[in-house]
Amino acid sequence: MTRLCTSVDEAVSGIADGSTVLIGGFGTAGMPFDLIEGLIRQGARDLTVVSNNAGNADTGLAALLAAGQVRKIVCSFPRQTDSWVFEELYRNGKIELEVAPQGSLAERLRAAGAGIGGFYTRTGVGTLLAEGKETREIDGRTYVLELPIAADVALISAHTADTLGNLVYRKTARNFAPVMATAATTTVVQVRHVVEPGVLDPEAVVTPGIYVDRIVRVAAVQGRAA
Amino acid sequence: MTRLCTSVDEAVSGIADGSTVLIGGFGTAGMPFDLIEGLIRQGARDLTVVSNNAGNADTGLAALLAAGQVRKIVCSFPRQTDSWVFEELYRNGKIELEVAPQGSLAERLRAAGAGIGGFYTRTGVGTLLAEGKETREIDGRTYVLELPIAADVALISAHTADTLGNLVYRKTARNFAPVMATAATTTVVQVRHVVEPGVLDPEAVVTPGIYVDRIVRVAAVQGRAA
Amino acid sequence: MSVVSAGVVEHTDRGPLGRDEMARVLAGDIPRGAYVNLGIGQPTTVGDHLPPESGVILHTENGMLGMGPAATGDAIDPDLINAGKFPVTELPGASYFHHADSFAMMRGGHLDLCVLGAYQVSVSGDLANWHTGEPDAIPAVGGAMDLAVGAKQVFVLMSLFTRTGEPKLVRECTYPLTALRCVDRVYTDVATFEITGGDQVLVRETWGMSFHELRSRVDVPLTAATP
Amino acid sequence: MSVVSAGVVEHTDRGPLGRDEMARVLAGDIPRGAYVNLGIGQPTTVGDHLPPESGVILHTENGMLGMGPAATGDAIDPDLINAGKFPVTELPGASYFHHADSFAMMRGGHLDLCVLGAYQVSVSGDLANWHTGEPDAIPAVGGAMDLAVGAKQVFVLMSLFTRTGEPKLVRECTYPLTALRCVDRVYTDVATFEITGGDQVLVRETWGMSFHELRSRVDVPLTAATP
Repeated sequence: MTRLCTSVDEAVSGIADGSTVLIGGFGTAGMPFDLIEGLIRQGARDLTVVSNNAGNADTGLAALLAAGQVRKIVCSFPRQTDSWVFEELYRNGKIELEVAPQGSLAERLRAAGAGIGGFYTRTGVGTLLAEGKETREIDGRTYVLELPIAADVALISAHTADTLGNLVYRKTARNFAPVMATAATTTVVQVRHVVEPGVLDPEAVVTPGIYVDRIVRVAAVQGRAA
Repeated sequence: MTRLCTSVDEAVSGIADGSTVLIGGFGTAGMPFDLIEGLIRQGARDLTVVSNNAGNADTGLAALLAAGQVRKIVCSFPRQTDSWVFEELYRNGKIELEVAPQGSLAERLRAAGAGIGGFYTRTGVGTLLAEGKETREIDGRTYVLELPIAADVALISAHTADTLGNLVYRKTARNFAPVMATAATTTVVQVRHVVEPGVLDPEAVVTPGIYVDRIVRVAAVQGRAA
Repeated sequence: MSVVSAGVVEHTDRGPLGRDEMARVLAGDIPRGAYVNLGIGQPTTVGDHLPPESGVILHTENGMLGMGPAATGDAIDPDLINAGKFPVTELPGASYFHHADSFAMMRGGHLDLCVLGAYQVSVSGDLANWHTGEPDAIPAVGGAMDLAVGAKQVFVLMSLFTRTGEPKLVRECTYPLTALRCVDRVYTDVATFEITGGDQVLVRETWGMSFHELRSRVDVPLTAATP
Repeated sequence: MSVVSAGVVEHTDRGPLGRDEMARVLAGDIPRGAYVNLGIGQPTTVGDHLPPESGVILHTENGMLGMGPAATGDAIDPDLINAGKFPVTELPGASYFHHADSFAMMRGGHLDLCVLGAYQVSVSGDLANWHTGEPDAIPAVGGAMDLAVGAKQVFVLMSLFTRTGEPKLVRECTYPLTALRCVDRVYTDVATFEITGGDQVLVRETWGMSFHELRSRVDVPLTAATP
């Protein structure tokens, strides 16, 4: 059942040290800034974070990294011009990095949510990122076996939720959130708006409430994605 | 590029003998009746049809079976009380049957559309439907390897299309259509309404036009899903 | 009215449950707010015993959460059906999705519970419910295998005996299997069972039959639930 | 202005192409109505040369088809960005989808074309564009590997020589690979190449350099395109 939380701190409560935490967003679009700030206050350490990037500038995921709470990051693109927090930690050996092709990252999250034990993809065949991974010929083509990424917690952002946890997003801020919501034991969502059941168009719900455990409404911040 | 056809016959033209044809619908909901009638007129034979059921009563897929155009059917549930056309063909050895768990059928179609060479699922492990299929232990659980189902043609039904081929569906008539649209070389869609680009809400498009090759508008029929 | 013997609640002063009563007993054990899939046939009737205040949200594998009761009259819409292909309705807060998403939901372990019919259930929770195994039977599995492996809990709803009196709770299934070690509870007309994964099945409650009589009629080691 | 020699169109009366001209040449070869993904960096500029009447529909891997030009002023929306994280706009007929759906579209072979930058391309069409291989480089792949294996055609847009004059069209890539045998065409400042899968690379056109001069500067067997 989906719980509507009255504060960000309530929404992120109980995240244990050593957890695997999925963090939505592509760059800053769809990044759950308020939940990350809550996680920094909450203080869980030794985290493995899965997110497309490794933080931008000094807020959001970058602030979580700076707080020293993250042991390892799994992402596709940690090398952005404003990923200086990550870069310093990485160069000083203070954070582990696993790079995955962006599509394999998304599909591995989906697999975890869909009960798929593993899948064969052509992405990465013959490259450094397939080293140590099993390959296989299927129908004359070579594929690499990728395994699911399941997590303890997903922190994501959506535009509007109803009180049953059904979610809709806004434009490209949708990105990883719907698959991450399916791959975590506990999915926590920050939203701009909360409405009663029946307000969202059932044909247009992107994440059904079954995937959502906690919702918290946050204020809109100028120039920042919800 | 998506082509708006002026007739059902144009929409189903060129389907070759021996083709694998995906036919949308769950029972009669979402079944592309007009396209199937077109396929009967068009006359392609020796078809392999992939559809959830094996036809109901004497229309739609059942009529295609009765016309003797189908060599083999791949489905999850051929045993409905009104699947008499299939039953007679089957008992007389005039049609081949491959039964697949409904979820594996849907996922195999998705895999074909998503470039997945194969995937491991727990569904079917230890049952007749996994016989002859490879199994594997992953993380202490047994999985069976399932392979993609790619097709030459998909015949599906949607509610509204724009002229770029973007589709929305109606209620549970959506069912297999979105995954089938991704798994076929040529996807043909019958729709109730055609609108200009920009009319459909970009957040609510279910099948992006990239998956759609031909659209044809058909009249609504009383008591029958679009 | 109820007699407690060896820990089992025994309702021996009345006959076995009717089909509607069986559905009601099972419905009473569904947790508030659970996401539930009701299999086609008898399991569908469990929905009649889930009032709105239960907060239970019904999933139908043909692509919907928030399914409402059967549709009648003008509410019948050929685009809105359940897994048994009967017209149903939509509740506020419903959502639609395609088949791959619907089965990802099932297979990914997100449904709290599914209710299935059965030909046989074994001591270890193996389920046989899709194929009689007769040579001329047309095999048809639908979503049964996906539900059986995917739902967090699997409740079976069935009569305990066949028409010819054979028990359907067995040491080993003789019918073709749907899934291994997947059943958690079995709700029947004469007793409710809990599959524990051991070599015994727990009896929670009986109707029209004592625990001892039940033991004599079922070729499976039965234990009384501790009260 | 153009000289045809050995089948290659040679524009030797002018210098190599500028970055904008390279993008324009490539854009001119994109078929009408194609679904195209433009990689981050220089490939993005190809979009400036695709007028609405081209009917080309742009995909961005962060979840959108029907992407419009860069957003400016009040049209900037932090929720609407391209793969390079720059604000963009939405065209009529656009659609949004999540990352797994977006990459399923790429990996499933549905995009007609993608345009990527490169460190190196080999005779057989191997692509190296994600990692310099230097020990202290932070590896970052993004969606490059998915695009390279998934798009029906891969066009590379790059300068032919490094700043130190090393050709980037090579017999074997020395940089870490992005994907094997995936590149179809290479658009550079001095020539346009076609990878045929054989042991020769086809030269279609040159700028500021003759076919013979090109041959002497690139350590790869080159053939003239048949006119």
